[in-house]
Amino acid sequence: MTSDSINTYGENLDALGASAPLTEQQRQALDTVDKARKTPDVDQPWAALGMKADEYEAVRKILDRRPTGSELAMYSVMWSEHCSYKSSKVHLRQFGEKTTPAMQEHLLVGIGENAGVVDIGQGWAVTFKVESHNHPSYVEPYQGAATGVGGIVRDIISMGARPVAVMDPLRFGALDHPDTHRVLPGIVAGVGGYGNCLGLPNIGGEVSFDPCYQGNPLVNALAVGTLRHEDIHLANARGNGNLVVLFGARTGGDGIGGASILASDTFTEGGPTKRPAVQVGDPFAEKVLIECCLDLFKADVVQGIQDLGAAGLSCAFSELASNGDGGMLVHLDRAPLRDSTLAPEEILMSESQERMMAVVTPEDLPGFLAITTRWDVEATVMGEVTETGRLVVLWHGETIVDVPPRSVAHDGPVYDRPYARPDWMDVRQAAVPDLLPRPQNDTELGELVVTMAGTPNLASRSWVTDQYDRYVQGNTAQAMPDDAGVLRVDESSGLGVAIATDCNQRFAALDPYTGAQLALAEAYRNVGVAGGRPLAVTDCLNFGSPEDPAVMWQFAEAVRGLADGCQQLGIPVTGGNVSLYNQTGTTAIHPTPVVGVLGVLQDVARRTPSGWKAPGAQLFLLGTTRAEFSGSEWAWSQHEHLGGLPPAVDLEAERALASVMATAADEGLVFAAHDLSDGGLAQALVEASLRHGVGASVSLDAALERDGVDAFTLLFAESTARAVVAVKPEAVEQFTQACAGNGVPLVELGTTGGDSLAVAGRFSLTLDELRASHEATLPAALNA
Amino acid sequence: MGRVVIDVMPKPEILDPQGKAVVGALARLGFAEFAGARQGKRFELEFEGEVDQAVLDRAREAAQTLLSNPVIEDVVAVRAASDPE
Amino acid sequence: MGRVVIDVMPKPEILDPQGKAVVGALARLGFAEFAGARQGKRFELEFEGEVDQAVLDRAREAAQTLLSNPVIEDVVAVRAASDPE
Amino acid sequence: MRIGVVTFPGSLDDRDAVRAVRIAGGTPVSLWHDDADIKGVDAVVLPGGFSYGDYLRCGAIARFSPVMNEIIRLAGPPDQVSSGLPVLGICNGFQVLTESHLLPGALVRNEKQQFICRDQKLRIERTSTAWTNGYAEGQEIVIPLKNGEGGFIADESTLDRLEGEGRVVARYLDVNPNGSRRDIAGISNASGTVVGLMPHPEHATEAGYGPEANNGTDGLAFFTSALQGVLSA
Ligand SMILES: Nc1ncnc2c1ncn2[C@@H]1O[C@H](COP(=O)(O)OP(=O)(O)O)[C@@H](O)[C@H]1O
Ligand SMILES: [Mg+2]
Repeated sequence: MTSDSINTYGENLDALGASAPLTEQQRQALDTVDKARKTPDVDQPWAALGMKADEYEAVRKILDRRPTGSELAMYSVMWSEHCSYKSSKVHLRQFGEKTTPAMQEHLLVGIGENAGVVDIGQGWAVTFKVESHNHPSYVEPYQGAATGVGGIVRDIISMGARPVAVMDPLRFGALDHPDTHRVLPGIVAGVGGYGNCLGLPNIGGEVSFDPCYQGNPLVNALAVGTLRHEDIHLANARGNGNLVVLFGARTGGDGIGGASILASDTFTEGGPTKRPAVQVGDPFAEKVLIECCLDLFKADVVQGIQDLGAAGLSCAFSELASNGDGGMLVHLDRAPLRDSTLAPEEILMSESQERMMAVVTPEDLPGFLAITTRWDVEATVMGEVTETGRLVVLWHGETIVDVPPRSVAHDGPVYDRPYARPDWMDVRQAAVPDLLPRPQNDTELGELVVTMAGTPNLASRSWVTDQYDRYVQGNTAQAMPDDAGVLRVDESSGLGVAIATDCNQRFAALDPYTGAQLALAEAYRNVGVAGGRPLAVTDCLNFGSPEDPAVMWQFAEAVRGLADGCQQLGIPVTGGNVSLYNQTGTTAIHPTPVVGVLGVLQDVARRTPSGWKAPGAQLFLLGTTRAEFSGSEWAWSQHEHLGGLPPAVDLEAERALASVMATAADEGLVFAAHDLSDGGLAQALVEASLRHGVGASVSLDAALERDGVDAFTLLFAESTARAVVAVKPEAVEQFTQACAGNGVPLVELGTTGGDSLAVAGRFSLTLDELRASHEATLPAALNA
Repeated sequence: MGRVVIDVMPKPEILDPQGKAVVGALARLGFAEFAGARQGKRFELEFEGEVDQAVLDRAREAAQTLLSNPVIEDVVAVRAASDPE
Repeated sequence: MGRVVIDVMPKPEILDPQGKAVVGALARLGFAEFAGARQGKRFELEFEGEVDQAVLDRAREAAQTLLSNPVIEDVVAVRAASDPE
Repeated sequence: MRIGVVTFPGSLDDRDAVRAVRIAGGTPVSLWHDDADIKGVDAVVLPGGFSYGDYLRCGAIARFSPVMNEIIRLAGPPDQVSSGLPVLGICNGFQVLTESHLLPGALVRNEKQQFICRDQKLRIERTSTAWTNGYAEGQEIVIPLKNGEGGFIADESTLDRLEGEGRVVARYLDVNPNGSRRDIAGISNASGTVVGLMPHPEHATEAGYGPEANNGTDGLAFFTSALQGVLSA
């Protein structure tokens, strides 16, 4: 269908953005396909657009001519690291290869779509995905973080799901570093400002401080959506003659080149245009877009919807076409603009927020437009699906793009970059923390418990999390500071999900393979302890420059570790995100593979919270403790030490622990359970006591004897697969048997109650002094 | 007591959702003749004494470091309260 | 294209938490000489044509009905963009 | 009993308010901002959220919607003693009510300049309203509070008048989270039909999904009160 034949939908002419014709001068200046054929030797700014010489050559080869300016814009942005995964692809394949048929049982949509979709039973499905917005958040903390939330939520909408929650794993430089004081408040306000305004409860996340993130904070954002099986939609452009409709916000000059320049190379000054360097989010527009999309799906007037994120229209056109019948004809000059001076190249690259693209049959168009009108959302028919196998973009009737869409969206360059374990790993791993000074007596041990409760990485996060709405939508069964966020999905049955995200970057720095598995293990444990049965994984892999063989090695190892770990636990990676070039100068961040695990609860009313509410519960420690201090919070916070080998991973033990805890939740055996991670047993006892102001009296003796360790080790080592559990007195027998049946070691610790944390024969700490330490740190640093 | 007025506006090329909302509301209320709107901030700082050039320079410094976000906003005016714009 | 500028400030007798926060931040950044601060809004409305008295009257009407809340705010100025304050 | 819940573009807690009405035993009726027809409901809830993004001022743009024109008409002048349509404005709904001048005062940016979400303790001070007659006078409850612009302000004479006429419906206890004058969390019109409240009773109507305190259902009586009030009217 041409621009003439579209007039057959006469009453909908409003949807055809009309634009003033080109002046003769503009027409002369336009770089058309025709012109590209006639002027093969024009110098093109491929390097400034972040392309390598051989990549540019590859484009010329695909097209059998030089690309037009618009084509170059599309290829450069779509072939950037951020969009093409060119350095990571060869490794990421393992996630697919290591997914067994058994693991696919619950997978309705796997890796490769906007977000994976998992079957949680009763006809319900959940989609979830985590993504990074690191560099933009460094440049403009509030807007960078806000638009990060906005972007991941659009991925969820495009699957046909209603977004129901967000989470935000965040990493900053040292708490006392001035730049942390610049970026943290803005990032937190941005996550909250956008998420709160969308009406999405924030149900968890992370806040971690480490000097390696100074100059490169990590802002990862996770979104969760729910849908019925039959509501799943995939974004592709099928059906010759179907219409391609752009709707939502107008296109402005935001983030032009952002995808390639911000995310593929370290920052360059200025850039070619004086367009805004940052995108500003409009959460209200996105909220309206959510409701509008849900109505469109419900009315069944769309074939598919694609979100516009990185690479904007370039990405949407080429991916929709490439995933569908392979052809598309677009009239780019119809795009409604916020800035009428934008050139076609810029329109193609713009990353303006709050936009979506739908494929609509001509018959459905009136129904489609009725809904967008009701929501006061601007919609424009940009073109149509064709069977030509070409993506053709016209600008005032002139052809400015004519490419095979697959070559843009999927057949970008793939690099198997050299990687090598750096020699300094030997030094790092040899520097064990065994000789660091330790508390000399029980008094010092007690003092250390208080001090540790207030280190930047262990202190209360409520300065951050109190800025997030956790109640909206009315389905939040559990959120911060519990181990996992728990959401009700089905109001009648109580069916729901538990989600946690984790990563200890110090472990990953000591050994990226193990570190990635430890991140997986911790998120899995948090979900398990809450009573969820783990089902699926999403991940956000934050690393330095892939051009550095040492970083590339860290990346390869982390992916291999995560893929192996998922295979062993039997839960697939359903999607995620890679963020490379996270470094300040030549110094890369610690490898930071953030892992999100999703589990299912048949009835969220049976979840297990992390803190005990009442006296009289029997406390048990599950798992075994070894002298594992490398990468621990104690070694780092008290001695600034980072060396040795991270704690051993035991995924079978994690699985057994989660299984016991799922049984305990189902059968109502326990009041509370808190996993052990950063800060070890001491920190878990402190947090669980402070949660509701109910203390505990414990004796370490049985555990010390069984594990053959000293009290300091029992309290502060970070051995994995452990949890503290408050068992109902009448269920002790049954719980003990469940542990025995699953091979989970258990040892009695004591009972809950009182207003202190008392360790028999050693020390007693009032909850007041613990609370003072735990709660003072962030406000003292950030309110200054 | 002197007073310095500082005007801060969103950069013209930056999306201004507030301005967009204002235009929409104006149109609905029958003020459709105002086809564009932008919303910025106006600060009034109080100073003990006369407002002279030195004070204005300090105020501009404050405007640029604290009162505006140079990534998305411009300081469009810094003046004594009695001065013309 | 004409432009009307509208300035809206919190009423002097009304507590202005933003202004209070600004004073605190100014002091912390070493701008302690500014002992008081108030934060208001500045609107710029675009109008197709000349800004004459009739347009200004309409703008003032918009300012009073929509752009300000008379309970807590005063419209302190409505003027053509080129006019003095 | 049919209770209308208005959805403005940007409303967020409308579905929660609908659920709360249903849990209380009423029949929720969804009302649309652009439609002046309020479908003959017996009472209306203006829910929380960010209507029109809360751009300009919170509630300012929503106040001019067709549905609000009708609600303003039916609610009657704020000082009249005979009762009009019962209206509960929660959070953003409270802001809409003050912008509509159905209630005096205004809500401004939190003193600490940050959005805050917390389980908030309140004391119910006026029970002779359409929305609080199910509480005991002086009853202390805990319901969620979540707002960025929840500081209630009015000039001293208005505050004195509100106090004098017993129109302070609820006051913050322990912590004043947003700098509200005289710890005011909610107020009513003279007749007690129109109530504005900053914290969120609709998020405390179902055990397990509200605050930890008291089973998390301390907010339910706002909705059962309305059913009572309407029944006895
Ligand atoms: N940025 C954040 N956003 C929301 N919740 C957070 C954030 N950071 C931490 N939390 C929450 O605070 C609690 C404590 O965090 P953390 O100690 O990292 O948990 P864990 O060690 O169990 O993974 C958890 O409930 C976590 O989800
Ligand atoms: Mg945990």
